[in-house]
Amino acid sequence: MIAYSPYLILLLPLFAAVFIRLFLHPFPRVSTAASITACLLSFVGSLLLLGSGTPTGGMAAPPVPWIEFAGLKANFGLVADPLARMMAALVTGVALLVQIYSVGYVAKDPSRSRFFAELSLFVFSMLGIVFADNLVTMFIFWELVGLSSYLLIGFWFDRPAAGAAANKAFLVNRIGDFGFILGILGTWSLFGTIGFADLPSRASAGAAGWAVTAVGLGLFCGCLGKSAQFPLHVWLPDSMEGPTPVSSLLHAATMVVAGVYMLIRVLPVLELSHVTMTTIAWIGGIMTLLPALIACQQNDIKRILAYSTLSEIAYMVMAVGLGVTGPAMYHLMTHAFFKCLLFLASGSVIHGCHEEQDIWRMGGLNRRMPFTYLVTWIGTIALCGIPPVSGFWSKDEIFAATSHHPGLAAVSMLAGFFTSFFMLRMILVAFGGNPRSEGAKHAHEGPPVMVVPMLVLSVLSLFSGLFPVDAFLGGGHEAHHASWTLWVSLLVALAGFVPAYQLYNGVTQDPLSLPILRGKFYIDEFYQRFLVAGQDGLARLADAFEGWVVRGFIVRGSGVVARAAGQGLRLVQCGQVQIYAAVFIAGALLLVGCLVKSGILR
Amino acid sequence: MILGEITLGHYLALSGFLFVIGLAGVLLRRSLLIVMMSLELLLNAANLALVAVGRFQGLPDTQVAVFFVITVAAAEVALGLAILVAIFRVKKTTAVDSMANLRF
Amino acid sequence: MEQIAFWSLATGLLTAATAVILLRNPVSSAVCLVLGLVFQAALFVTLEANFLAAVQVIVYAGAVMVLFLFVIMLLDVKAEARSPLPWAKGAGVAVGGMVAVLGIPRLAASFPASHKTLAWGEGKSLGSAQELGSLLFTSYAPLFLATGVLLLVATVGVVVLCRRDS
Amino acid sequence: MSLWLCPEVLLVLAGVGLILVDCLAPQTGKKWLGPLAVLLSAGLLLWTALSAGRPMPESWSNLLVTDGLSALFKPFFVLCLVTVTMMSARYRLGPDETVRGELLALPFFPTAGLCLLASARDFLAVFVALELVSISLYLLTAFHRAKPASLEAGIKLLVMGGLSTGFLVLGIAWLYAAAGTTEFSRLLLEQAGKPATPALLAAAGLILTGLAFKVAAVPFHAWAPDVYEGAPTPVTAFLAVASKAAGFVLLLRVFGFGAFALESIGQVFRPVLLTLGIATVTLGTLAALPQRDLKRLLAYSGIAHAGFMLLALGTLLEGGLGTVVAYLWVYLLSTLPILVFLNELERIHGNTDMRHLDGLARRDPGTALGATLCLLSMAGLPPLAGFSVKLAVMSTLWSAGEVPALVIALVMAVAALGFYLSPVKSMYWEREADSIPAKRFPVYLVWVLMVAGAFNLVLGLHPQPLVRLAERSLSPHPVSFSLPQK
Repeated sequence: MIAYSPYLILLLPLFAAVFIRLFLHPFPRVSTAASITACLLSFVGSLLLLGSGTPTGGMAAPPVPWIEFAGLKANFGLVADPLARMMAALVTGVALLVQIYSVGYVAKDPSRSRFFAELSLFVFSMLGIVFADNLVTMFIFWELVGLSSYLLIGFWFDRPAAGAAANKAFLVNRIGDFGFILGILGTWSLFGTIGFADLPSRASAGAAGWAVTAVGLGLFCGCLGKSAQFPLHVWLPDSMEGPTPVSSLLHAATMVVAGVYMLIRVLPVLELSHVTMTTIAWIGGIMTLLPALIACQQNDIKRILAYSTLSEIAYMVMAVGLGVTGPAMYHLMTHAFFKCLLFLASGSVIHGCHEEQDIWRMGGLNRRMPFTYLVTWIGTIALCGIPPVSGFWSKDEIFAATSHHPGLAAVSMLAGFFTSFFMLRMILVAFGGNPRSEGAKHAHEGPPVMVVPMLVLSVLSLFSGLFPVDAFLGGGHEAHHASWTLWVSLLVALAGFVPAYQLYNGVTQDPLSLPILRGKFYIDEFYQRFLVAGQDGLARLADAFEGWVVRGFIVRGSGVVARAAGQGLRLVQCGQVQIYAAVFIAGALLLVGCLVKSGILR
Repeated sequence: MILGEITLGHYLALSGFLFVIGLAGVLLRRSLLIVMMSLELLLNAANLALVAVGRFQGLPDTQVAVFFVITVAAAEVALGLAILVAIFRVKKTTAVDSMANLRF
Repeated sequence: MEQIAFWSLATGLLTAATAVILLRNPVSSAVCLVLGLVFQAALFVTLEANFLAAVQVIVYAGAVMVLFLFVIMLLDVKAEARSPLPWAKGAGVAVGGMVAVLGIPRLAASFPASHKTLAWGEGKSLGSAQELGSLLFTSYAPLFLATGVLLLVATVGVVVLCRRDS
Repeated sequence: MSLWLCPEVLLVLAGVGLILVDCLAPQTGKKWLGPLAVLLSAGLLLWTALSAGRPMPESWSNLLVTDGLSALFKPFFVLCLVTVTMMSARYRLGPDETVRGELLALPFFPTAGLCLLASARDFLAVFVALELVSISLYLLTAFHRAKPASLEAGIKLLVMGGLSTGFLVLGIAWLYAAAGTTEFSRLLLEQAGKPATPALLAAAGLILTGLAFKVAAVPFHAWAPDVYEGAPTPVTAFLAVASKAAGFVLLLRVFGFGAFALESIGQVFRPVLLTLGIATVTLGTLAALPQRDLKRLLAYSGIAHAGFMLLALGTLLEGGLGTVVAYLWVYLLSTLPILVFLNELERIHGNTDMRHLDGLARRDPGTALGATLCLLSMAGLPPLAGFSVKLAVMSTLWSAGEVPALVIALVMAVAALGFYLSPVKSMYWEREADSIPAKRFPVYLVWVLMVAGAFNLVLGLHPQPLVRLAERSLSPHPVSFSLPQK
């Protein structure tokens, strides 16, 4: 009976989504209740599953045969090993809190039913990734997650920016998925399996070589897209156009870490190639620093948090690249709690200030929203890795893993410095000083449904560092704490607060102006200017997609090629039947000529 | 070879030249009527090859094939001319250039 | 004898065909096509396909060409204006002509039986109406039926496309 | 099976019967002609499906064969016919609501031709059946003679079709010259073990030209967009689905396990087919991106799909052949409903420009959802059926070791998303136009689209039936006759 429980946990949110979409659409209150109930049941199920079963055992739900095609066999099976169980509990738990919070956040929106249906669909897709026992199944849910996030980011589809952001997110993810599917096919052909259960044993028998490297990098591409790592990171900050609970759920706690989760699943393949692992570690390392720098000059409260998310995920990616999955999972968990908390707090601020997102138009909120102020501090301390709060423990383990890689240690610790800097900047500007806008003057705390989830999350942020992740995943809890990294990283992180306090305490406008950081290193502009010049931006999906394909794969100037191809086609497809005939005849002659020639040659 | 006995090769070459002339007609003429006559030339070239092959290889089937080709050609011409008449009623011309409104 | 027949008929056929695609006046083109078809029928005779030669003259030269001429008259098509040959087309024709002149004889010679010669009279039995008829109504009966349907479709089609609306 | 029970014969009889009824029925009774035609074709579909595996009359067996492939695709073609008659009954030729009886009756004849094609085992039979189809389609394309675009499309199809017929017949003549026979199994037996001569390859190349024209493979594709756009929409459906599928059935039979399924020929043709496939998928995708007319968009999308199928076919592996069969069914399930939808769209708006879709999701959510499912399936998004078959194409290419082709196919599969999503975007994201037409879509449309969408979804989640279809269609043949399996 318990063996089938993953199916139940997985399908409940789907039922909720379908049911709402088909029957409950006109009744937002019932829809809300249905969605939350489904999520609650899933969460309870996940907790039961978490509690049962052995810590090390690979428990799998009985598979259902799914596809058997030209030698490619895939079962629709679910895996419930400790990793999946932990992740499932995390996803459903955070989703439950976010859904409860959303009740308050979208209380006045007329299309609440659609919102909850889409949230449920998202939870279903995400659980699918978690429980997938092979790469193809995972890929399908991977795409579903892409689709549901597309829907959720574009929830307010009458805002053009939301539509554009949704498109951008979807398109960039497709580029990553392209690499991912290549990686899947490669895995299958190299090791003859796409099941996670067989992968370690097959991979250990496999030989290293360029093919393995290519496959590993292909799989990593999937992670680049979904976890928004360089150079595919551009979608995540834009996706903040969606409702804040969505940002919180998708872009902090669950969807973006799917890439990390996937990397951990395919680690046996990645580990075969030193090049792959080094690439992953370094992309992770650099991505800890880059967004942290950008965040120092952002003014939109959600974008600041979004960039910090990029940085934190990069820590996990780096950890995977260093081969330490325990700390990666550990940080994934703690990050889910404190980042979700920070996002919900920012949502509370935005809600309280009447849809104001610019921190320079806030101010003085520490008196009007003391609870939000408090939980923001808790989240910040956790994020910056100040002991004894959760983030410290998980970050410390990652820093410890870098102790033999001075370069990585340097960039990631520097990132810690800037993280402290921009977080304190955000708090000082948004909460300190005097109100700088009408919205901020009339700010108020949200209703209890919004407060309670934040309370729960702050408790989790404070104490989740105690959860024995390593032990649960079957690894030994090693004592790294004697390492030099502990002290250095802590010192650097604390040092980040000093200049922030110096610069931003009580100011009304930004004393610093660094255009390169404000312009996010001009990466978006780079894409925009060099690769889709002349295109109609992202407004028209077709055009944009052409551009994106170009950007992703055919490096540069291919926009020109695509347009030239269009022009060439226009010349051929001119409506003159005789031109068609000429093309036909030329093709036929070429074909027959080639055939005859190859016939004579042999 | 050229002035010796007439071989299958001669007939096939003749049919090939006829085919090429037909292709040139399809490509070069602006009147749809002549284009259709050129299509007839293509089929005739193929017919010639069929009959010649049948005779030199001793295959009666090729002549049956020619029979079918002639039928098909007749039907094609009839229908093509009917479409041309209908076009002429609308556009008062049968020039190929007038038929370029559907395009990229 | 056979050589003379083949070469003269071949020259006639190719000349007539060239005239079809070169002459400006559609009526002259059609007449040249008739001429070409008759030459081809004569070539069928040199290949001892007498029945097909008759069919060629009756169906093609007779019926199809009359249809062409009829339509030309009906539509009162004028001679095409002489237009200068654009360089691209000219080059295409030149290259195509070269390829054809060089390539076709070689290709024709590459067929397994292409050097085969036959004395007059050896293929006689192949082309008889009797032989053709028996093949057509036995082995190829389904295809014969299908061509019947094809002609039916063509008939209906011509009526549909050309009848006046009531 | 007796001659009179063959689907081909019944189709012809039904067509003749409908023409007679149209001529003889009084003017008031004409409105029943549409339902009658639909009923008749549906009955024929039932019969064709039931009698699919039964052999043809004995005396026909030298030309026509009954095997898994023909048993699977005769119902396919008749299913297309049912849809086409349904669309024809709803197609408006003029401002008044008259239905022309011929438009209902005529599609029966090319369908008979397609059924013959599915069984043909001799190139002469292929030629005659193909011409029956082609000539009927010239007529049907030009059928809407009051519309200049329809006539233009008709004459274009006729000229290009005539050209391809010329190549095909010349190819058959050369095949006689090179091999002495046009019968598939004799060709196989006599040529087995011999090296392929240039003459045989040239003949096969010319025949391939004729077939590539049928499936609109680049560079023999140029007619397709113009003709699809100009032809009456039911005819477009017939061309896009049935006629294209027939081309692939022939390619499968000829290169997969029929006439040219020899290692000596396959070695030469493999790169040729793959090159055709690459060119087709690339051009189809790139050209589709800027299109705004939905029928034209579908034409290029059809070209791109043909490219994917050619790539699968070009591997000449068992898996590739099966993939083509499955792909064709998924293509039918996703493209045909969209064409039914376009037929109704054209009825309301007079054309099929994409802007008519703006805001459709709010006016008519059911229709929009069904159309979206079909479009997404065409785009190859999981978990819809289109994804499974595209994945199968990719995995076939991978196992054949054709990595460059695989990469191009993947890039194009991704790029194709652009044009499949733009109608979806129109429906869900765009503001509605100022003047919303008063006319609504008929109820049946929602059902057609939803059922098709559901099929796409179910077959995507559970593609085993497709696999079984593919296996069964290839079952009695020594697949990949003598090509070594990788």
